[in-house]
Amino acid sequence: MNDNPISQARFQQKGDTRRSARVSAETVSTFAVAILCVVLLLGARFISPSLGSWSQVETVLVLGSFLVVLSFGQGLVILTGGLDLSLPAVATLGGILATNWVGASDPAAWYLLPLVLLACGCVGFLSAAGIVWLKVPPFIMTLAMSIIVSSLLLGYTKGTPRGAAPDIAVALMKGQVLGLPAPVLFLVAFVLLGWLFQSRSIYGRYLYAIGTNVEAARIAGAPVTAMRILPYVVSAVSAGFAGLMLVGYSSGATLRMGDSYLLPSIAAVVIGGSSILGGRGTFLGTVGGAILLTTLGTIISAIGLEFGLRTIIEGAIVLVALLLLREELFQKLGSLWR
Amino acid sequence: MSDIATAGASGSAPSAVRSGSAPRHRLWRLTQGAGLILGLYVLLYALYAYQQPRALDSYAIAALMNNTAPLALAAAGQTLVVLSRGFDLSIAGVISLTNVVLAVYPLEGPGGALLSLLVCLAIGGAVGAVNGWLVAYLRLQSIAATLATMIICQGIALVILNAPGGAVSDWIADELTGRLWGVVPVSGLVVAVVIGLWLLVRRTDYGIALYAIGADEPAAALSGVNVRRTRFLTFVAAGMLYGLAGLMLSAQTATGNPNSGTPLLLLSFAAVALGGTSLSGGRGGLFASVMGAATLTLLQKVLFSSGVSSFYTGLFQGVVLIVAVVFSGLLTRIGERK
Amino acid sequence: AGPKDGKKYKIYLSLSYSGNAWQSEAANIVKALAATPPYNDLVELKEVISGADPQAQISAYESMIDAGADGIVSFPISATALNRTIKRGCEQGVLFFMYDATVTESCAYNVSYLSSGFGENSAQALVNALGGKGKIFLSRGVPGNSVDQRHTDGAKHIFAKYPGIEVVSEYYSFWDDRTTQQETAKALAAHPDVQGIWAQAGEYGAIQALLDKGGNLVPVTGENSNGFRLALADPAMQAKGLTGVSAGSPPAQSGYAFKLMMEILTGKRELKPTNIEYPLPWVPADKVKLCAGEKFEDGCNVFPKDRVPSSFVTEVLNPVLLPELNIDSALNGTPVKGATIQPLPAEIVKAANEPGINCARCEAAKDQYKLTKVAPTVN
Amino acid sequence: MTDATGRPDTGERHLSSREMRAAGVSKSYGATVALEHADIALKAGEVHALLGENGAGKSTLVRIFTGAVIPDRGEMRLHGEIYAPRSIIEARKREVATAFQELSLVPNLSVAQNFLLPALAGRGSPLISHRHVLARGAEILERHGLTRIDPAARIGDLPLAERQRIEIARAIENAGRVLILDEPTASLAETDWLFEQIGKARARGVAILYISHRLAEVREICSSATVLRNGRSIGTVGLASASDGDIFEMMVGHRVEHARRPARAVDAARTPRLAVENLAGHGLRGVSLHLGAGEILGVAALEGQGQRGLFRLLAGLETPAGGVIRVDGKLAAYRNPRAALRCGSGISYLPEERKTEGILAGLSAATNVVLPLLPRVGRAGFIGRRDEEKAAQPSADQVALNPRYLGFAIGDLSGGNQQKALMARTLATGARTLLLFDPTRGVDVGTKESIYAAIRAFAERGGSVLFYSSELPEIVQLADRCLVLYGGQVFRELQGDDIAEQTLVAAMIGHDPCAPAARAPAPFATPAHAVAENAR
Ligand SMILES: Nc1ncnc2c1ncn2[C@@H]1O[C@H](COP(=O)(O)OP(=O)(O)OP(=O)(O)O)[C@@H](O)[C@H]1O
Ligand SMILES: Nc1ncnc2c1ncn2[C@@H]1O[C@H](COP(=O)(O)OP(=O)(O)OP(=O)(O)O)[C@@H](O)[C@H]1O
Ligand SMILES: O[C@@H]1[C@@H](O)[C@H](O)OC[C@H]1O
Ligand SMILES: [Mg+2]
Ligand SMILES: [Mg+2]
Repeated sequence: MNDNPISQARFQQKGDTRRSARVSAETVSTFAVAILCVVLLLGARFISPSLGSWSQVETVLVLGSFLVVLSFGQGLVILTGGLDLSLPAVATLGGILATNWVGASDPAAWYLLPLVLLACGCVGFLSAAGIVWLKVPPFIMTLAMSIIVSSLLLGYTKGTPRGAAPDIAVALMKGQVLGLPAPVLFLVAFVLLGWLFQSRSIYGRYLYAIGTNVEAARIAGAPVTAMRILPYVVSAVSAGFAGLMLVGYSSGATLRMGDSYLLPSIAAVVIGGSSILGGRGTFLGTVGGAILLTTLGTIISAIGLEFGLRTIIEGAIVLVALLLLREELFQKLGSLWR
Repeated sequence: MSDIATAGASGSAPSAVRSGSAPRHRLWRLTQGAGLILGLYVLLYALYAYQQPRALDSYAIAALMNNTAPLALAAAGQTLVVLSRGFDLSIAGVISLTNVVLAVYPLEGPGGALLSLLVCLAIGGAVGAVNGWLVAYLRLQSIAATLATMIICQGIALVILNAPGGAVSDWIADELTGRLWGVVPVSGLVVAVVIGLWLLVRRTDYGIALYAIGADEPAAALSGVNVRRTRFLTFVAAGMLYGLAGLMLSAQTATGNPNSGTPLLLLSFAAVALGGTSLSGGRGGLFASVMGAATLTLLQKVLFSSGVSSFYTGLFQGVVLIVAVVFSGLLTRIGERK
Repeated sequence: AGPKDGKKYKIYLSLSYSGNAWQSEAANIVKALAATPPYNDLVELKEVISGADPQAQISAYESMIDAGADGIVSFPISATALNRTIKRGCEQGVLFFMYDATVTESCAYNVSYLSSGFGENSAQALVNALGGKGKIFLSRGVPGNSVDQRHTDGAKHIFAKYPGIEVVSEYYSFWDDRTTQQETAKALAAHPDVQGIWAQAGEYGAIQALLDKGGNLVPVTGENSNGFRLALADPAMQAKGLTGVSAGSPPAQSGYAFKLMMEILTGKRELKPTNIEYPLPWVPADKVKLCAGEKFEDGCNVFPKDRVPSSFVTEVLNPVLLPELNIDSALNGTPVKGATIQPLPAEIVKAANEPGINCARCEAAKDQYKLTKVAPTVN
Repeated sequence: MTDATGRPDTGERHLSSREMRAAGVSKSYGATVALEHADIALKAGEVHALLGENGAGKSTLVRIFTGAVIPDRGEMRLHGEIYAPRSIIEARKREVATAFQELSLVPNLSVAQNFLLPALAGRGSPLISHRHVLARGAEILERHGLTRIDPAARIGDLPLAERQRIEIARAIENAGRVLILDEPTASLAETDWLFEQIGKARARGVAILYISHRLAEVREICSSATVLRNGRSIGTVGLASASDGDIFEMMVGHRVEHARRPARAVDAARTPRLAVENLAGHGLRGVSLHLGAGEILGVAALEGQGQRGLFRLLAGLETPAGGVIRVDGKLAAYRNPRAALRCGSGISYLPEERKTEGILAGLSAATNVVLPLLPRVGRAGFIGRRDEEKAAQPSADQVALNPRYLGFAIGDLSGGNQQKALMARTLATGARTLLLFDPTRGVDVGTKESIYAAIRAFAERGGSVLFYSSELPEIVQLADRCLVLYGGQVFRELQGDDIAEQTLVAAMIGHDPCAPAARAPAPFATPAHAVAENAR
């Protein structure tokens, strides 16, 4: 029947419009975030002449790198319809262990650091286990895990984290490679890998499938259990790594290192166009979200207003971003330009 | 309590089942309702009373109630939003905001108290309306929209009061934390009234609609339910409850603190989950969440009197949270199994 | 009141756990003192951590009172929220000793450096270092915290006198090195040409941010982290332009508070509830002196890099008030072998009124912000 | 214009005053034209069919009639007055109601509550009396001969068929003037109950719009039919005068011919691909069957005779309470579909509910097709759109799925194409045994033909197929052999040319020609349904 001219004609007309409508929805929202960042950066010049400079971009990228790494994991978890509230605690875990087990110039770092990440991974696995087998809602399981991990850390350090940052971590955050700050290059590499994993690997595909409809994915023969565990482990490992970066950046660990990143990590993902219900969103969007938030932070702090007003402005801009990046908006646009 | 009342208190759209399967029926109510959490609470209280004989004199009870009321009311509001399949982060902002307003503009005497009450409800209602508008009409994801409004409210709170201070009117501070005829704790009464209202609301068309949109929005819409209005009203009602929580918090601390709401944010979700309300909407109830909140505050007492090393209290809280949720989930599933 | 029929005094230590080294050092030395003879047989110490939530601390106090506490040593989370509970405790004969942060309830003892003018003195020192003019940052503590507010008011009172001083950026660093470093980095992006930084705890992060940027260092005033003091004394850093003074909040306050309370409980001292001032630590760059041993001896006031983390707060020891302690006590809460509790100097310094901070309905002194440590060298 | 029966508008005022007319109605979503130009007129007391391929615009028109979608252009008149509902409620006020294709019942509410949504509270007080609600619910069930259903039961606990009946009953309750049934039989195995209700409504003078892809039942109940193609109404015919061929041609644009597949004998000597011995649990009470290479084995049954259980057990979605499964002669104990795929020569399952168990809406059709074989598609774990589309191509061709669609989000495809994609998936897995549960539910003739062809070709290539169908003609056309399930057991097995609709119907209701007196239940269907309810 498909070779019937009439239906062919209809297929083309309908089909193609629908496809492009979709494509634009995803990519446009990613671009939109990027554009928003640039606009903010340039707009910043009006606040202070030395803003909008390359050096500010550098600062943004360095400070943003933590959030990007954290929201990569958060993004994967959200992609499967979950939520990871244990990120801050695990990041702290990573930082504390790195300083306690490894320390400054420890030759054993090459196998100790992987062990640190492994430990973090285990926490992620425990959360996943609770969610998959005990059927605890992700929100609660990860919340409980974070309470537990924090209290264990408190006990373990008796309140005073010791030790110094491993050289590798310091090099990663402070080093220079061919004239560029190492963290910036690292960020580029990480984004590339993250994108490959989420959008170009079979694992990414599975995660999208599960986030869309677990039951259908199971029936289709996807390795559902494994793929429901994976994001939490990855998320925990990347959180641990973020902890390592933080330690390298400020050459020392504190027990509240990760705290300030929880809500931003979620915000970055959502602003980046992902659905909190799972199944939709891209890592590039998330990166955009993270950079957007960091840029905002640097600019806000330069505004000479009292903290309260600054906070209001920050919230307002987040809101505006959300409104601008609404899915419907792009579908409307998508249909307008034809 | 009558059939309906329990069903009401317990939440889940009441579903009596043919007398044939009466046992299942009872189990169903138990699991769907506050039965489990109620049991846990009684158990903990017994333990507490055993360790701490003073626990039973009316002062201790009142003190505990005063301590519970703010979280209980906050959780009550959160429950409404969760039932409609949403998350509300603005809870932290609204409570801080009402608290600083009460501390900076204290209104003396019973009349002033009444006015203050209205102010709190107004503030909460207004923020709720904004959330409702953003989520129900502009279709923003609730977690994102309320994150933004939360930040903004925090900002406003800081503008009104940039450091702890101010004094809540004596009448509020004393009467709302006192006891009627030296026995009945007022804070307890306030919570009781809210539960009473809920029992009624549960039996209105709005109540049914709330559960309907939480479980299956498209179906509810095609069944003629006005989804947007229901969702909007839900956020408004929730906001008002946060306002009330703010009032009770102010009564207890008698002073203003621009960050006072923050600690209640995640706790409110923990309480909701402890009460067995499903975070994916459509199942659970307000009363159960109130009990969940009460359990969380009681837990502090029990852990204190059982002399757990303060480093590790978090460990216990986390574990209790998981165990309780696993249990209620288990029972629910048994209840649903044919 | 002696320990009733051989039973020990029930003492509770109630913390706000704010996560910085400061809090745990303060707690550790109390534990160490309680384990030092003769207190080890007199005292049964229990510690409770109440996060940053006043409600949790209220509940903790309630529990302690019901458990029949003799005394409560505490870092109060709020200056006013706890008052009602404290009042009830006093009525039941419980002694309340607050350290560092304070409460306005008059039946409690406040032991704090707050009235000792950290803000104004450090600000003046910075002004002097800058010769009365220059662009500066204010690195503050926790937004909406009264301690932070008091420090800042004092500082701004001074800066206001110098039109040449321009506060180009003011940000909150949550008394944490890492946050200070990040916030300072942000501010530097907008104002690379900053000439001085006035900081509260976390100051070492400000220096790291400056170093990250490459460029030169500038005068920095801050609190008492080991890292900061080492930096101040480091010739390389000085060559880059770093000067400043290390002052601010001493964790040692908790130990002082605890010993005062014990002396009252054991009847060695008569003292009605009042506000007691803890002297402001004051270590300008040229006064920084490395300690060879475990204690502050012959005027040394900072420890070697490999001995403690840079975030370690040095002013936890005090040769006069707390001779019993060494850094292990601060790091692990362990008593010093062979040490016994030494009596405190008889006289105490009464703290000035700080409305809303250490007294409820009271007037601030006219000379609230008078300088005690430095004199203006410019005007 | 001319109205439904082609008569000029003039005359018959009295009648036209009691009809529902739509003229030149159209609706587009962005650039997608859902409905281009539809004219239709429904007469009071008449059942009017709406026919068309998947995506022809039927549901859209329905949604417009019910106020769920607002048309871009066109005029509608109800009993003479302008009719332009802006919401479901407005439509109901005008006594127009629909039983939707994707059911519109709320799972966590009781049957009674669903009946009365959105206004459960009676006139007087804002408070709902639950007893009152239950009573009214019971009444309604009574009125539609559904007394076996408990008005207090949660919708979510009821089997699909009962849900569909309740959806229909609710629509009838609210439809004083116009009743719209969008594919009401999609999950009903027998039509008697439905037609009885339609009869009553018709008698009350309700105008009824009936949408179905099953021409047989359309002929049985409808007097005239309007055909939609590509969003245009291309005409209205009296069903008496039009042959199936004519109608199909109007729908698809070309003739479709049916040919029964010559039954092929499978030599019993070779070990069967799939052998099952008294499988029990999930509605089964000891079922044994064997499926040979190259064989197409049909399963016929009324709703809820255990067929669902049988397929889900074989697919590895449920675990049997008893009995053994052999694949290629070897004992098999797989616990999930993934394992089933890898078991022996492989077992692949096409699920029952396309929208909830089948498609992954947001993902491209290609991804949906290759999901089971991703590892084979990817290069060292990496994969791109192209790879997927290339890998999906062959099996897409087998079901004649237009390759253009491979790049679309499957959710945007019409149900027919969605179904083709899912069929392509089961083929793509490379499994030699297919379990197809109602493979052509709610898809149009053209799509059906493509799917049949694919199934036959697969069997020709030596593949084995076990399929259940709610449409007897389908079984008659496809099956080499047929099992009739009744009350969770294999009630009869039919070979080759014995597979005829009459025989099947008889067997499905437990009527055994050999032993007439034996266990032939008297009234049609009802007992079977009694079983159905308990079976689940
Ligand atoms: N929500 C929508 N967004 C965009 N296009 C739509 C939407 N709904 C329908 N369409 C378009 O309208 C066409 C007709 O859809 P409709 O559901 O009416 O088909 P149908 O005749 O009901 O098909 P079926 O027989 O499978 O039910 C679709 O093919 C699609 O192109
Ligand atoms: N976002 C969209 N863009 C374009 N078309 C869409 C979109 N969503 C749905 N459609 C179209 O709307 C129709 C959905 O209609 P509906 O689901 O009622 O029936 P169907 O899926 O077409 O077929 P079936 O009767 O088998 O269910 C599909 O034909 C699909 O092509
Ligand atoms: O007084 C402050 C103290 O409370 C905080 O913990 O550390 C920094 C000090 O300024
Ligand atoms: Mg349709
Ligand atoms: Mg359809």
